[in-house]
Amino acid sequence: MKARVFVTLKNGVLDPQGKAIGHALQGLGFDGVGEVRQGKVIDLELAERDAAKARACLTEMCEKLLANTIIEKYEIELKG
Amino acid sequence: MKARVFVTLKNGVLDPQGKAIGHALQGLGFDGVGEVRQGKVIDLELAERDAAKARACLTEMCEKLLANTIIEKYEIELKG
Amino acid sequence: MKSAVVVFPASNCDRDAAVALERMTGNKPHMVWHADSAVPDVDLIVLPGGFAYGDYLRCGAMASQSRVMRDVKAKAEKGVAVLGICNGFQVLTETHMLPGALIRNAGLKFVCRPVGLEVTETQSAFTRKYDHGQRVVFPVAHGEGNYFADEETLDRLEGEGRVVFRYAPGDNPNGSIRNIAGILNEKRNVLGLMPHPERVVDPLLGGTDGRALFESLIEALP
Amino acid sequence: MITPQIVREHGLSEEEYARIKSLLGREPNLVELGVFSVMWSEHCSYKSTRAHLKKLPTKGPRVLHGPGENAGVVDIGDGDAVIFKMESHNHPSFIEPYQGAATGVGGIMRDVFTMGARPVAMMNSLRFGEPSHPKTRHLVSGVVSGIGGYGNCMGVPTVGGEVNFHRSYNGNILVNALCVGLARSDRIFLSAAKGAGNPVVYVGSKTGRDGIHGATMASAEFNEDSEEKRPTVQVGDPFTEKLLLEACLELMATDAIVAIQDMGAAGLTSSSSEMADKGGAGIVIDLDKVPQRETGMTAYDMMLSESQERMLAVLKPGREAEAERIFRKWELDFAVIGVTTDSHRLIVKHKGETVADIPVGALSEAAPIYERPFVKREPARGAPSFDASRPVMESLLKIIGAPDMCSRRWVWEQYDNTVMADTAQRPGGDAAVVRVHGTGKGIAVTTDVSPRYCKADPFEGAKQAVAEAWRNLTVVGATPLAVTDCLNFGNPEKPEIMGEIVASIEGIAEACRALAFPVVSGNCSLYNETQGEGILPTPTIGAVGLLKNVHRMATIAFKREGDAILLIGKPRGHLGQSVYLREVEGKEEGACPPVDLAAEKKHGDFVRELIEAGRIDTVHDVSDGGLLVAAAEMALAGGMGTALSDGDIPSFFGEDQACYLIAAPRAEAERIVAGAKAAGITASLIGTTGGDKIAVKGCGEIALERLRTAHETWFPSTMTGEL
Ligand SMILES: Nc1ncnc2c1ncn2[C@@H]1O[C@H](COP(=O)(O)OP(=O)(O)O)[C@@H](O)[C@H]1O
Ligand SMILES: [Mg+2]
Repeated sequence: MKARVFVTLKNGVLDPQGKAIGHALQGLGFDGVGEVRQGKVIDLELAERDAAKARACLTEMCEKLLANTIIEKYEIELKG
Repeated sequence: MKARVFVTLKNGVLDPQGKAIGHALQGLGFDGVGEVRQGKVIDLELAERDAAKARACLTEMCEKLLANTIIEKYEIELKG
Repeated sequence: MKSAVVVFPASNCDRDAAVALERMTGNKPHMVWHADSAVPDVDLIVLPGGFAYGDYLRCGAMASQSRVMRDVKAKAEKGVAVLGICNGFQVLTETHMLPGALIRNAGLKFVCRPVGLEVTETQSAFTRKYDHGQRVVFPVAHGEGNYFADEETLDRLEGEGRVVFRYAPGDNPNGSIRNIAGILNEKRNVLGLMPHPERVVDPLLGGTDGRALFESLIEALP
Repeated sequence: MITPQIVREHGLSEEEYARIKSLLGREPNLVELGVFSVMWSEHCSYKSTRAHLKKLPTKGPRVLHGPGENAGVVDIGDGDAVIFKMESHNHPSFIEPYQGAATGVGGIMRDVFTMGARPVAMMNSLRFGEPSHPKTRHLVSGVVSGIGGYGNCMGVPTVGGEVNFHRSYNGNILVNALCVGLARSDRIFLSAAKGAGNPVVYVGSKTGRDGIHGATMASAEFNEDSEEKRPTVQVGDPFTEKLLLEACLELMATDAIVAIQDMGAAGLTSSSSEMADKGGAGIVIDLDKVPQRETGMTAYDMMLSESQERMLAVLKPGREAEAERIFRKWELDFAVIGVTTDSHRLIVKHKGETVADIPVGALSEAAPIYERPFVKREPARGAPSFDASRPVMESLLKIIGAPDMCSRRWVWEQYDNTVMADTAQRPGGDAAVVRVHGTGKGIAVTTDVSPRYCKADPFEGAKQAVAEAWRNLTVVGATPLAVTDCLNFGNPEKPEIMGEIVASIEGIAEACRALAFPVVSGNCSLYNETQGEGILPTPTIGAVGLLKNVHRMATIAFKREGDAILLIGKPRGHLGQSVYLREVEGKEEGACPPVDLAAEKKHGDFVRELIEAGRIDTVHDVSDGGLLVAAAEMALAGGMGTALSDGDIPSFFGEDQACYLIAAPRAEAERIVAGAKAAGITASLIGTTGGDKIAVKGCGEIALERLRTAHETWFPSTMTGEL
């Protein structure tokens, strides 16, 4: 089973990278760009075939390693 | 309109970060983890309301700045 | 030899490069702001090390879009020598003035230490004063210096004698493919390298192996 | 309505709250309470330590500005000044090691460049829990990459520091960062906002809800979207700080500034009220003008925000446009947010209303000072027993590879230590040296403390920390100039802890006075306790010295085969609290080594004069691990072995103070011995350099490569795989 995990900064946490990207896009003449936030996407291949089990396992991975839950939140997406 | 852009390494490009995450997950006792790849996700707010135009604009942003197409590929997702 | 150093927001080896250039050439280089439209007429343009735009998104990505880079590119096409050191090398690959890309160090960590290099090409304005195969020591200081290009590009670079510096065997600090530390463009007037020659022109700082690079330029670009 | 509950949540006692009411002549509103709570916090007011810190000597012929300014300023001749300070970021680094350490680095840099200095060197003094503790590796990895992530981007070399491990730090790591900057002595910028009618400008990053103090509950009722519990972790943006540095230095090259101060802890509150207080002025701020990162921020949020990379400046009237042009060029926020007044009040307006109106003195001199009760513990005494039959060379191997003694290469290679192209001495020696740019002078920097000594005897241990810092500067050839301290302790409300604090300050004071080594800046970090267990007393000493001629600099590395090795000083074989005892015998016992300050001065001055005269270039002080370890470190650094004369365990591993090892050509060494004798200093020839092993008469030998493997292995192998 393939899975995709999104790790993004919690609301209110400063995102220097996103800020700089937004600035650069404006500089390149892209108008109408509002807030930009940057996060991580982690694609994993799992041996697990049971969706519920996979999700539970991924949640644990996020809590333990993939996300820094003090400043980041995560979303899990299973791709069959 | 909100948009999400995924920027991930092309196949065949070494991903030291993904590899290290895979290792670390194994070290934490997560078995059955196959390949792990890490990419970026960029969330943008756009003033544009027309989906086709927004997509065209995002494609240009990716080509110009958000992705380095020598090593990276991108996907665009519009979120209404 | 007249030279210029481009300053991007959060360049941080701009002064180091200027000091080395002045020490070696006797002339103060022009300091050129990234938002300027043109670089003055010079023989050499240096893109210095640092963290232009914080190295956010990708190292060198935002700097490569700077206004002044259009002129740097145009001047390079006309044959002006361009030297990109560390962050400057990253800017050059992001601008596609040099092939390939610099990705995260294989060890995932920033690495600052002296490294052994081999000068593998002396047919260039940048290295003619070195001996072929000469071992030199330059410091590196980067988190994303892992050179990557596809096999075809690599074969071409090697076939055309465009790999100028390689990490000495066993001393590759970042996982660069084929130990590549510095490469030339096709016209051989643009050099990008991760190690810092400008930090080794003064014996007090632990070596003078970088001098020959500047001496080469002085000889080649009268 | 301010309830007792809200007062408590702001960390204020009932008496303190009563005092606030009497100072204001009324009840404070929530914004005012927030302002008082941060200004009267231990961190900002030094209420437990202020009375004792007065004992520190702070003056000297070279001191231009001592404690009280953002950083200390010392004259180094030719119109140059060195500006430096050390600060802790312990608690944030434990919560989020990368960002905590990174913002610690950013904060101390702002303290230094706000005074007009360009930062030229960084150091960090780190204490972690036991290596085997489940959190330790993660914390080490995060802190080190955070320090590098920020400092490297700033383009300031990180040139040294300390790393130690001890179980007392399991729940309270220490991250102390030191920044050294250089300025012209006639271009120093202070924080006194003198005069009325001057514009107050805000520059740097926008204000967000970062790091708003534990008082989140109380502020929640004002939040429009309080559903997501907001993280109080501050995220650093070194890119913005680098721009801020360059923009500030550019503005400082004009004469537009009256006063300037960074927004550190307690952000806008402390910068505005301190500037007004020091200038004998008042200040009015309009929060609607403050650049904001989020919508719906309250006055409370803005006054207490600890968003990073911001500064407050008071300009001469009419100079706003000129300043704005500079900050816009660097793509930074710039806003005139207020004006100075002659009212001596801090007045804060928001949405057309006055949300705070406080006499500035109430936040500074009227802040509480506590004479907290203290007891001075009896120092540990005695010389512990040891097994005299243990093989010396095996013990050496064990010590050189121990967590506290092995090479810190894994750490310092993650820091750019040569950027700015002035680093004359990189990490790995006794002190780092950076050249004063464009001159032949050098600045030496070190940080030191041996908490195990301080635990055994806070007074003597603190003296030792100062003496070691002074020695580490001396051995590179520098004249020690001044000290910055970072006093890390447990809960001062406990009399024993308060006793440690008092004794440590007195120890520092005595040593600094004897060595003419004034304290010009510093920081206190108290309440480093988890579940009632305090850290070892850790009064970190940061210190700076001056080399008149940076080309006459000594290093620890052996340089020539056949040099004679000289021991300066007379060790008595003091094993109490030694590394030997801990690593080999498994004991943390006995008295810590006593410090004879007169001997320190005499021996150190003798050694320094030899370096300055160009007679010697290879020196190392004897410290952690003792004489044999010092010799082994010199051998490893030089890639050259040594043969040493005989001795016993105490003489090889004792940690006696005021001792130095020197390597010099034999004829020179003999002259030095004679010179020492004439000066009443004990000096003895104890060996020769050369070969590829360490050989000790009667104790066997060990190959340098074996020693090197032991020295270099522990750190990387412990840290592998840690993300
Ligand atoms: N956190 C650190 N960052 C950079 N360098 C460090 C750090 N910790 C230790 N070092 C360096 O390692 C060397 C040995 O440190 P230490 O044993 O504390 O020296 P000393 O005993 O002379 O005070 C020094 O050069 C020091 O600067
Ligand atoms: Mg020392």
